[in-house]
Amino acid sequence: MMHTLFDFLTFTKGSTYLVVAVFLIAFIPFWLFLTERQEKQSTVRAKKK
Amino acid sequence: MNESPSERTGIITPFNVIAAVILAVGAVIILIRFVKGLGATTNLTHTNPWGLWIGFDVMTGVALAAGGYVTSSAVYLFGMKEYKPIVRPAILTGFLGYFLVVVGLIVDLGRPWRLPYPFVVQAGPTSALFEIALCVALYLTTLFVEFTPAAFEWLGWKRWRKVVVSMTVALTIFGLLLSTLHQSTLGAMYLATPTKLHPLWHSPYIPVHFFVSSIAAGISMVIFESMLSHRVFGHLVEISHVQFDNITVGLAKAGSVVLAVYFAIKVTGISLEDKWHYLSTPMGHWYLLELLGFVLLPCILFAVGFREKKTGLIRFAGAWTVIGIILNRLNVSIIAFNWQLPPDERYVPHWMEIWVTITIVTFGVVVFKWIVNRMPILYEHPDYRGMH
Amino acid sequence: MKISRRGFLHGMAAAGALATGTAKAAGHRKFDGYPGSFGLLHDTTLCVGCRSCEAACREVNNLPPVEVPVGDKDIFRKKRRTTEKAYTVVNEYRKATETTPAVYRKHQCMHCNEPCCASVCFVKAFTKTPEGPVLYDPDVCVGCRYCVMACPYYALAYEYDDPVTPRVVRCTMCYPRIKKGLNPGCSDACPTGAIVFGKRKDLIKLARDRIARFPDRYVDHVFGEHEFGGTSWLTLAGMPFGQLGLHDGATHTPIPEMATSYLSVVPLIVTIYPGLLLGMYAFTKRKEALALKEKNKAVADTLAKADEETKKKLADAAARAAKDKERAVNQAVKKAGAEAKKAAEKKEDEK
Amino acid sequence: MITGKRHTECFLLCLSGLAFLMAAGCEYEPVEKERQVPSSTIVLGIESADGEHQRPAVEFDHALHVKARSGEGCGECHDTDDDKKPVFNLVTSAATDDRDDIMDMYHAQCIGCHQELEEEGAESGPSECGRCHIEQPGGLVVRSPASFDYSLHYRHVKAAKEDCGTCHHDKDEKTSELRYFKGQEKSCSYCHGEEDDGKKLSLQNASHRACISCHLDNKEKKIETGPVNCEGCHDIAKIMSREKLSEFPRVSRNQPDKVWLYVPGAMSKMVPFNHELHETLTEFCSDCHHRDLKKCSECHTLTGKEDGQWITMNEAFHKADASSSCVGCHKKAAGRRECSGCHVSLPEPPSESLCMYCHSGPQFAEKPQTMPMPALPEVNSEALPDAGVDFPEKVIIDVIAKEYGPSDLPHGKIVRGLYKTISESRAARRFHGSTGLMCTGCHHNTPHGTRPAPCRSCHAGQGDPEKDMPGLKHAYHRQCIGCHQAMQNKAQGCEDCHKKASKASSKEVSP
Repeated sequence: MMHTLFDFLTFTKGSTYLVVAVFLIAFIPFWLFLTERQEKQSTVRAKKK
Repeated sequence: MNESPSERTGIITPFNVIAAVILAVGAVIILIRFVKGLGATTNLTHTNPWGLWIGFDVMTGVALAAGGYVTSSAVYLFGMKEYKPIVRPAILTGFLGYFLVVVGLIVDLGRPWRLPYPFVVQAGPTSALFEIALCVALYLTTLFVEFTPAAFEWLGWKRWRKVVVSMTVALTIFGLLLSTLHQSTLGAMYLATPTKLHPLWHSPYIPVHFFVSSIAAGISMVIFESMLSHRVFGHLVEISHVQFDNITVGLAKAGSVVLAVYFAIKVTGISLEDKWHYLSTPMGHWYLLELLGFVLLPCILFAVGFREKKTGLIRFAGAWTVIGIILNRLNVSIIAFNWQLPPDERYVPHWMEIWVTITIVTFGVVVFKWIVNRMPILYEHPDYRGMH
Repeated sequence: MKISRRGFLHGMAAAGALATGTAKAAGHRKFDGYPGSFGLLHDTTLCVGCRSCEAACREVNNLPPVEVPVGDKDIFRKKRRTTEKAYTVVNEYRKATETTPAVYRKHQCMHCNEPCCASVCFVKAFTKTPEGPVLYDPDVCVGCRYCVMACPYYALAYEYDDPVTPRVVRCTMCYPRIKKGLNPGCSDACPTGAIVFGKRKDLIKLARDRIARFPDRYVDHVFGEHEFGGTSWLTLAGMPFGQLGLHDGATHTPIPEMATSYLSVVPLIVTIYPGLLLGMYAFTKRKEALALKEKNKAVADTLAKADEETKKKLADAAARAAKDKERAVNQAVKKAGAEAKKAAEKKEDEK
Repeated sequence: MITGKRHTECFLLCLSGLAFLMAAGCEYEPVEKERQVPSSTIVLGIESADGEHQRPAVEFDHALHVKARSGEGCGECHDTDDDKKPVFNLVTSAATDDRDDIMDMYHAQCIGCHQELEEEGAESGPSECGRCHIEQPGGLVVRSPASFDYSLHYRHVKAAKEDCGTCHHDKDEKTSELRYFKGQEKSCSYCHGEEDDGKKLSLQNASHRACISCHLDNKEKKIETGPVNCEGCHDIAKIMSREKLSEFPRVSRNQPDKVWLYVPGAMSKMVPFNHELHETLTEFCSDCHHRDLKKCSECHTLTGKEDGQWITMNEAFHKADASSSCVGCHKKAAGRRECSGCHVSLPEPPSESLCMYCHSGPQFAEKPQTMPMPALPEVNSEALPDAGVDFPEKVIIDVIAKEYGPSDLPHGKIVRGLYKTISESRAARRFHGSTGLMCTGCHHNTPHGTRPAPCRSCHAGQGDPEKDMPGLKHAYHRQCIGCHQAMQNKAQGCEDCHKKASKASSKEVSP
């Protein structure tokens, strides 16, 4: 049970830092997964030419 | 290419001599500071715990080092390829800038050797300073990595260079993200002092003020710094004067717009809290001087310079804006801070503080010179022409 | 060294232990501070400016004794503030007149319920104890002095002359003594009981009661009940608090709330930027790609056009050639026929 | 010789340096003393709508002009009524109230006159703008209201040969003309207020007209009379130095000597009120009665009436911070330096036991036709006991002597001082019942006549924050210093009562 706003802020702000860090890192594999095929196709197209 | 006149004429040049003197004395002062404590070298008091070293070296330093993220994101994210030639010098200035910020911090901190504590010992996530420390640490690394290609080209490590260059976009995005955060949070630090900072400068908008002004600072710094390096290292520059002037003019357009926006949000901030009546007070006049003389005026100068394609005027406006940003940061951190206290309780920097600040800046210039004289900063390395 | 016990994000860990309550701890939630925490009430109408509290404070904190002897009023000619050698100072805010006595106020760390110093510290060196005092931990302090700079009461001091182990120094509300069940040094020393130690809630009642009983002696306000979220030190006065070096009409919003307000934008930026910027990047890239395609197409078309024309030319040429040939053949046939006829007529004539 | 010179130089240098430091050290507070403008100077200047003056206001030295034109008579500047008598209206309150018209009027009057005189070659005043409209820091006109107290009133009664109609008049509702109504005299302010519509004059114009013209007439008739210039009535020094009759009959306006204060419907005991006595304690009727001389209860009913600005009877009599309520006035009296020592520590509201000091009469739902005259007994203070165990001359307080030595309290001296004050004041005697109550000033909660218990019997150790009961040390210091502060006794420092002790003795002696 928290009694001061300060404790509450420490908890929320701290945990939020961890959460966003996770998201920030997770974004890279996500982007790669998203664009993987597209990259391939473009390279294929390039080969055809 | 690696041969430069300054070296040909040997180590004894007026610049080197002056720099050497400044650095020598500075080193002694810094030594005193670490042996006898802050009290011996600064005018810091319990009432004014932050002086020139925070107000200038950190606050202003960070703002003026904004050129790196501004130019790199312009070129690599928004595809303004024509500005490519200024990215590397900008990134180098940025990197050095942040490096000097850390140096200044180390001199100012009570126990600098504990600098990593917030990350390895105990975190204070509610503090704006925690966020800034985190961002600056990461961004310094980012800038370093962004800078390495130049070094690798100089050293001729092709494979390493390739790896880094492939990460350019990711690095740029990360850099822009971090810069947005800590540039604005520097302002947010003063949200904690509603009773001490003059109402005209203290505003819920202050983080935005700081961020937007940092963009203006970045652009003006690039104009300013590129002008200087073209004066000093003209022999290294290979892009034509026409191309260089076009870049300057383009920057002027951007600078004008950013300053206009900055001016707008500043005024909006006043209206937001109905602080008009403060404008008629002495502090208000000082504020107006900053707002009209160092935001609106350069904004107009940039605009005119862009319309008339007057690079001279633009460069002047650039320098003027830089002064304006310095003034703003000093206002927030020193001049408008504790404004309500009687004169004998206000802070005036000690000459040693000023000297150390000058020392740090000089140190930066020397390193910049050294690097520019060796690495492909102002010119493209022949082996990699037209790549990346 | 305590550090070994601590780990990264110790702060969150600590808060995490309290996570049971956090389900309720939403934005709308009001925090009332630790129940039964202690406080001190300073009644400036009873203070006679003898500075016994200063002397006692220095004694219990093992600080050098007061330079100017207790009771010497000359010291009030200059306004003083707390330093690393004086955790508390008494200042004179109104000179004595023929009819009215002088007004003094004791100043020291107010021990906020929501400490500003704690919220700005990036190593969480400050903690608000359930007993009331705000404690400082020199073992983690990096010496950035943001706390000293941010304190709205100018109550914190710093050891500028110590090059190796400089500390932030301030009144500790005599935490060790409280733990021992003793009163803070100053409240014990006060000759007129102008400093009362007790449960904060009781002290507020006490203060209100005094205001009710002596309406023309007090300003109807207890400073520190709500200012910036409230403080452990409460002040009663017979004149406006603004004239006592305190904030008149200060907001009730805790400074930590204002100071951290912007930090809630940080996670947004971190989560939105990558997507947004990559989007923009992709956008520019796409524009470039399109531009490239356009160019290629244009080239292809021109090429195709050129090639058509040449074909046509060839075809015509061929046709013309064929016609000439035919004509030539016919002429040849006719010629042959005529000659044959002649030859035949010649044959009949010989017979 | 030279060295000597050096030394003096150095010394002077140090001295100046020290002086500078001290100057820097001292808290500077703005000590701009407001320029005082004498009561005989009239500040002429009407602010425009936006509160602006085109030029600084003119400070018109009335006394100077009176002196300069004494031969001409007041009519030269002031308007005169039908029978050529000057009426002392302020010119600003003349026909128009349009700013420009008034301004023109002044300019015409002043400059015109000045120029005429100049042409005549007589000594004259300026006619250039800047010499009347002088730029200077705004001053404070020290002009106190003319105070027409009982003594002055009686002097006028005598002068008017008991003919009240000389000054007092009222409007006849039927004929709607002014005439005198015997026994219904009111104060001027009952009718004459701020406003001045040609017919009903403002208080200022009315009194100036009435008083000054009368005084002027007497002057002509060479009869000793009152002042005709500003400072005569409005200069505080003159007012204070005015001869005050020591003995003079009461203002007689058929008011009672003694009266029962009774409000219809009030259930509280009636209050016997000595009207006669209070007349001697006040300066004007309006100290209690506001404008007219009605009974309090006519406007201040149980629930309040509009005429009484909704102030209820209860508030009217008991409001502690009102100047004209009983309690308020008594409280003010008790706040005098010589009383404040004890009274400053009396909490608000006072304990119920005090009600009976006033509410000592009978209690009726309906006021009976016949009531006995209220009896207000004269209380005489009983003599002090002889010094002894029950009334110690000196008390040595050393129960808690530690770093400070014992303090000997001049008990006898203090008590005799208070006794003198009380026994000299009728009200004090009345309300302290007897000198016995005096002791409770310090020995609070001690029944009268019993020997006070030692302070420490209640004020033990650290005291009790719950009940706001100070500990022994706190009790002593608060009682003594608090009283000394209130009574402006200079003994307020530590060393004034007890010396720093070398060897602390803590022998128990009952204080």
